Amino acid sequence: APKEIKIGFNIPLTGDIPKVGEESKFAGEMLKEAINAAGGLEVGGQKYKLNFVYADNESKAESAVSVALKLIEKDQVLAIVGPNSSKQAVPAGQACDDNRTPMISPWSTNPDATLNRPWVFRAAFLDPFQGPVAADFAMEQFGAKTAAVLFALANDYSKGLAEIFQADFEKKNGPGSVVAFESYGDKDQDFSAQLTKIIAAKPDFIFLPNNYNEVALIVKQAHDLGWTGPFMGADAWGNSELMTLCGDDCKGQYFSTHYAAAGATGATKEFIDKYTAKYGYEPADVAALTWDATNILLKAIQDMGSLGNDLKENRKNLRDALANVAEFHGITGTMKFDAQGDPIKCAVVVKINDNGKFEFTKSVCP
Amino acid sequence: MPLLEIHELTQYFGGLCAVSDFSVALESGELVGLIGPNGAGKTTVFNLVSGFYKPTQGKIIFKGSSIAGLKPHEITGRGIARTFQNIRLWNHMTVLENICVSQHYNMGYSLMDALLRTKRYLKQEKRIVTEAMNILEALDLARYADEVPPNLPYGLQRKVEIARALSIKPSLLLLDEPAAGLNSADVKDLISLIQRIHREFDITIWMIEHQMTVVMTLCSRLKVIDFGATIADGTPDEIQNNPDVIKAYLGDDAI
Amino acid sequence: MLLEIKDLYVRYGNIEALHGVSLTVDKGEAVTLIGANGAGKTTTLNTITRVPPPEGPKVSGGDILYNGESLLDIEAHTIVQKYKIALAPEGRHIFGNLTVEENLQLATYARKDTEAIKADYKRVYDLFPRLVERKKQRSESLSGGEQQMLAVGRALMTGCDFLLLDEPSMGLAPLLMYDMFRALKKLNQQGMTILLIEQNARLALQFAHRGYVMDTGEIVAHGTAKELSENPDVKKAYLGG
Amino acid sequence: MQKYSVPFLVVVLLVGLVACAQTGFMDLYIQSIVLFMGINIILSSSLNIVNGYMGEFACGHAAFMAVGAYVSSTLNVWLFTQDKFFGPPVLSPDLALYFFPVVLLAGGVVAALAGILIAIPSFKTRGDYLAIITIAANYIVTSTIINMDSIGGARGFMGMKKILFAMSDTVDLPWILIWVVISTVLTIWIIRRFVSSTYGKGIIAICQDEVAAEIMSVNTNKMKLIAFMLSSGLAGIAGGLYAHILGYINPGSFGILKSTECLVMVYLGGMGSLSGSVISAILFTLLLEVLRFVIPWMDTVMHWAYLLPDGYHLSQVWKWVFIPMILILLMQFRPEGIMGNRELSDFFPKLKKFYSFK
Amino acid sequence: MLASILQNIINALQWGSFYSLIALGYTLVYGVLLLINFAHGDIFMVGAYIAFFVATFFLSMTTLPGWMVLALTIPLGMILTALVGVSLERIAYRPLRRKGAHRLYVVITALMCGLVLENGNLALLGASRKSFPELIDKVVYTVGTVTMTNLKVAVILSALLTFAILQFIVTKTKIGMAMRAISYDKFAVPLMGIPIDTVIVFTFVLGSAFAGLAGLLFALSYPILDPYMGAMIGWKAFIAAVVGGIGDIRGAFFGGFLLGFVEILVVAFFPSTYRDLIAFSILLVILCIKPTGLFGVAKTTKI
Ligand SMILES: Nc1ncnc2c1ncn2[C@@H]1O[C@H](COP(=O)(O)OP(=O)(O)OP(=O)(O)O)[C@@H](O)[C@H]1O
Ligand SMILES: Nc1ncnc2c1ncn2[C@@H]1O[C@H](COP(=O)(O)OP(=O)(O)OP(=O)(O)O)[C@@H](O)[C@H]1O
Ligand SMILES: CC(C)C[C@H](N)C(=O)O
Ligand SMILES: [Mg+2]
Ligand SMILES: [Mg+2]
Repeated sequence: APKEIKIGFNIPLTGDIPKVGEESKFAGEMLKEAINAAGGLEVGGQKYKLNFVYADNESKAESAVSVALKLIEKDQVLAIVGPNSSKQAVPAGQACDDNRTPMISPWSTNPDATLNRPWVFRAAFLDPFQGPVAADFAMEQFGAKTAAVLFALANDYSKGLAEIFQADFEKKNGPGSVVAFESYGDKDQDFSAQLTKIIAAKPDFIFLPNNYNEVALIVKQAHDLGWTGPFMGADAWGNSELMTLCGDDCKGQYFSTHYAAAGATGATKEFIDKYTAKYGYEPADVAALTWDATNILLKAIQDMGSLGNDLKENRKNLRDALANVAEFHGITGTMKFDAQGDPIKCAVVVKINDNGKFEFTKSVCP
Repeated sequence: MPLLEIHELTQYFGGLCAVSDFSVALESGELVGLIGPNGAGKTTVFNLVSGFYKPTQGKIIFKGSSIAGLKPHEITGRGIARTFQNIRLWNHMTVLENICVSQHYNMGYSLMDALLRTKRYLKQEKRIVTEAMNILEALDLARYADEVPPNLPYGLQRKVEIARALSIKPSLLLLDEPAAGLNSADVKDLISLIQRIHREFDITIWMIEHQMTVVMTLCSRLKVIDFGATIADGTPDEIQNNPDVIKAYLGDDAI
Repeated sequence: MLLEIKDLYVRYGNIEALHGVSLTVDKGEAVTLIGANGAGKTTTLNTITRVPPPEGPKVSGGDILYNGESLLDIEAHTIVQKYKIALAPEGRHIFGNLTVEENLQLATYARKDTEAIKADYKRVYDLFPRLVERKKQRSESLSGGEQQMLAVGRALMTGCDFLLLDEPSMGLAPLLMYDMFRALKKLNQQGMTILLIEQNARLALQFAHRGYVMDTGEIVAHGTAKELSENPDVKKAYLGG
Repeated sequence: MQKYSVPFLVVVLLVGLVACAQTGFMDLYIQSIVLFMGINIILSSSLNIVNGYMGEFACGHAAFMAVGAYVSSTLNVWLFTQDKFFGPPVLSPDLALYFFPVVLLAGGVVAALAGILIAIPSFKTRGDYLAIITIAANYIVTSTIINMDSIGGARGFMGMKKILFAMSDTVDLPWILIWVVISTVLTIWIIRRFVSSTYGKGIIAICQDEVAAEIMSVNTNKMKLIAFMLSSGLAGIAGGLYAHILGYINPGSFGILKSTECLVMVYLGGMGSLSGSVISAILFTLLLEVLRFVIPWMDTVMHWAYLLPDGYHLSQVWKWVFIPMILILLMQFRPEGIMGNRELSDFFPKLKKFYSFK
Repeated sequence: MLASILQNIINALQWGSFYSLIALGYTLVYGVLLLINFAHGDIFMVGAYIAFFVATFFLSMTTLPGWMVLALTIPLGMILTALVGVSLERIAYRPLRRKGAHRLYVVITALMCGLVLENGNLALLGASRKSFPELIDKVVYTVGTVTMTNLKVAVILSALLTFAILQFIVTKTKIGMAMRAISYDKFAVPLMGIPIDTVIVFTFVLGSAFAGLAGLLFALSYPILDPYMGAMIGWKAFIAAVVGGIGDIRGAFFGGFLLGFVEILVVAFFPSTYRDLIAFSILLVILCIKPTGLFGVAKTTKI
């Protein structure tokens, strides 16, 4: 029997959101070192060393697919963690499903990533849950009756969440209450035309379900165009780099996310402290989610009972084991898995305070 | 009926009138010269006949039908070939290929034949090469068939260009300054070559040339233009003694 | 001795184009270089003006002395600026996207002598009145002969005192050709040294004091114009019998 | 006998590759390299028709790849698979095997038709202005796809892997490998026949002197049309294969970057050299893969020699620094590409005997 | 409605300014060497990074006020960026030119140089983005609902000024004339006493220095730097330059603004996804009607 377990990480080490890849990688490293230091992962009474292969998907959908294929075919990994962004997780999920390799995405929230894909799992809540959370919070906090949305067209996550939000908000505030629904393309840098349209429509707030790097540009440009109202963000804001890029412009804004590092307790705090000590900055959602996702995977491997020699067989057994995980206590909360294999868990809303810290505001559970 | 008839041909470039009211009629089998000072519009006339410009005004009738406005390759297909003031051979193709490619007006096979290497393709390809070799043979160029033009001396390049024009079996051949850049010995060869072509290929030749020895020996008739308009027309002797022509063109050769 | 070429060997890549050419030009002389096509005449002139690669050839032996100074390590633009040697190249090489006037103006790039420049303009326009008419025209649309005039005019505008001409009569109508040679003669009489390549050997020998005959990269004969025009070999090969 | 040497070699190659794949002697990774090599060969040699032989500077080759990829993918998915948008399969998935070449060809034909989009402007426009038209065409094609939500828009289109599974379920062979090899060989064969015929040499004449070509009876417009359509049609086929290998396409993969990759391969090989295009496509693909292994190795060596600080590791990003640098260097040594505009048989005249591959 | 049209015109002026500034550099180099300097977009990116390093250096090493830092960063950034451009010319393009390589090989080399700059940056500086410091206090002027910032004014004015300077140099000075002459016939240029390499280096200095300026202004306006920021905008600026008539300074200037306006206005009135589709279709139509661009002159083929 093989003496090691090989797991692939399909993560964005370069490209639009490199910090996400970095945090995923660090979380993986931390977990691997911890387990290997203890002699390895025990499966059916035997210890296996963990071997994690980190592959860069450049934050591009097509690269995510080829990286997945490479991990599956060339590196012969047992399972894949990632991709994080739904933009990559949706297509890469297809590749894993087609090639019958288990995949678990830590942070993808778009339903399509796992939909009708028995081989694909995740550790994050879903956008059909997150969208209403954002809508409700904005209505309550800003007393909003109207909203505007600006989203990234080429990103499954952004587009999907924008649509879900729009449907939900209009259900609650009447048709037409989303007064502007604008999009932009890949690699765009100037959003002035869209923002001009949005500002002219006079919404009560602007919903931005976008990656943190784009958020920084959008928020600044909106302020240049005279916008003084609030923004509401979603989980893709949750990254330590948001504040370095966005600076003062983002302070005071709210976004929904998976966990709040500030004020964490128990295992969560332990993780945060260890990570901060090791890498010098506080881990954001993705590090915690990667930690959880990898742990779910390892738990399922242990649940398999034993590892055989046939990789195909092992992958199949692992998939079945993953599907049988019913509940998991992770550092991002307790998750119960539904029939689709998606976790049911709570979301939090955080405020970016004047020190640029993400401050816990509210927790919403399904 | 004349082979080529030009009626009141006029060509403007912006405000500049390069050719004005130019008329001529070439009978089959003639060897005619077109001379005139630099910038008189001679090349422009050739360009109009070969379809490179669309005339601002005027008629060009070849073998009884109008050719003004046709595409250059269509005009060539009807039997007018030309050479250029500055040699324009395809420098990366061998001499033989230069001649072969000029058979495009008469390929005899289609793209599909070429891709599938049909019988027809093979037959026609063979014919094209044989005919090309015949032309080269006739002009004593056969031994250069596999050379690329830049490797040939200037005089031979001129000859290859003439061979290429002949290969489309024209009934009218336009030569634009064939002797330019040739030395006296080469010029003598050229004169006899043109005479031979005129005889053996049974074609009409119309040529532009500044070297008087060439036109005076070759042409039976000369047309002189200046500022796009005809200033004289006649036999070489008449032209040589025409005071207008001497004043505008020939000058006096004492230096 | 103004220009002295000593045993010059020159190559293009692997092909040697000149095999030991030697010639001299004295101050105020008009010298002509005649020879068959491909003999290496153009190569000789291009080598003197140090035209850089890829067009320019490479010197592999011998020397070019100008007033006793070697030109071999001098850059092409310095040849014009400092040594005042100008070339009207074969094939004209006018700047087609500039107007006629700009072409002439450009030739004065490194000159500061405003007065002399003015005089030079006048000289060129007098020599080629056709250029005055075409002053504002983009020069690529000029007729072949007009372009030739521009090329010679441009060389004169550099304010040179040694003029190299590569087949200046190519494509010129007879009247103009004679006019130009008369004008060149006058320039020469005013002190301009001229080295001329010409296919029309009869005319060239009429014009020049001395001549060299080249064949396949070597000088095969030289002498005064009179000697050469009477030389039976030269007569047979280049003067048409 | 010698006459058949090339077809014979081709058959041996095909059978050999299939056997290696089938027996597992060649793992999926090596197979994928072979597949991409084939596709790159088609891409570079087809672009060479326009950029090399005809001397234009077309920079939008990926657009035609995209057209071919999307047409053949949607057709296949619509015909043979259960899809969210297209619904249940129209035909039995068993038939996928037989229809695959037809569908691939359909992609090529539509791409060829799209080629008209740039062929027509090329009648009037040349040089760098035409280059822009091709770049603009590339943007237009990709952004048209972005606006077609039914085929996934900007987020891409999937499901082609199922076709491959359907094919190998019917007959258990590495079908995609077979089709890639066949398409590659056919491409080279078509191009070779085209440019070596007097008819096809018309485009070489256009390249060297369009005026002379037109005057010497070459119908330049028609030749340009043929060249552009042939070139883009073949790119379409390459696109179709590419889509099926990856199983996922999105408009982003057919952007300017992909087009420049094609350009690089053409000029690296040499303008107007078919063997050059083939060689450069192979080298380029190999270079990409080899560097993947060389970089970690270099990292180790450099750390061992204390040339790099401890905290810094050479990442795969360096690949995209080294590749262009290697190419820049190559250009300095061979400023006319690997083969110039000559063919292998010009370097090894003995090969000519075997060259009845026409 | 009127207000948002006005606002969009301002947006377009700013966005167009960047296209213009970059297109000017493209056209300048093209106008001399007929070289499509595909590395130009990346030189622009390098310019932004240089500005970033210069500015952060002054901010951390000195206590100068922001505007002083900016005043120092502009010339320093331009000089350093010019150095980068000139080095590319010396290392990569000139040897090829000397060898008489086909001009498209130089183009491909330029493409490769661009990739080296982009990825070299990524490899050396890491994937994280840089956030450009705010050097001057932003002032937002509001008239009704139309807003304008001091920065936008500066950007637009810089584009205009750059255009004026370059137009003057190229059409009115002898060196400008020499630049145009080189593009037509390199052979004869030294015969006029013109040091060809000096003129070419001068061109690269001009082009790259203004790319540096554009990079700095861009970094101030869109203060998030990443290694690929120049790629897309570079391609588009190149297209703009050609639509204007490549090689012509006016062409690049107006082409840039044209593209800026088309892009912004398309987004203002249609879904933003149609931006490229409509913008490039318009450009295609322009090129079909005027095959040499708005200001380009067709090269007459003399036969
Ligand atoms: N495409 C064009 N655009 C503008 N003007 C042109 C064009 N072609 C020719 N010309 C002008 O038309 C006149 C006639 O030119 P053409 O070339 O016909 O002269 P030519 O008689 O052949 O002279 P040469 O003997 O010098 O070759 C010239 O003055 C030239 O400047
Ligand atoms: N750029 C070049 N590269 C390679 N070979 C060249 C080049 N230029 C000229 N040659 C060769 O050098 C030799 C001399 O050519 P050159 O042009 O000097 O002759 P020429 O006497 O001026 O002839 P012509 O009377 O035709 O102008 C010829 O064999 C020619 O083929
Ligand atoms: C921004 C991303 C990394 C995470 C996000 N939740 C997604 O699904 O795409
Ligand atoms: Mg003429
Ligand atoms: Mg010569």
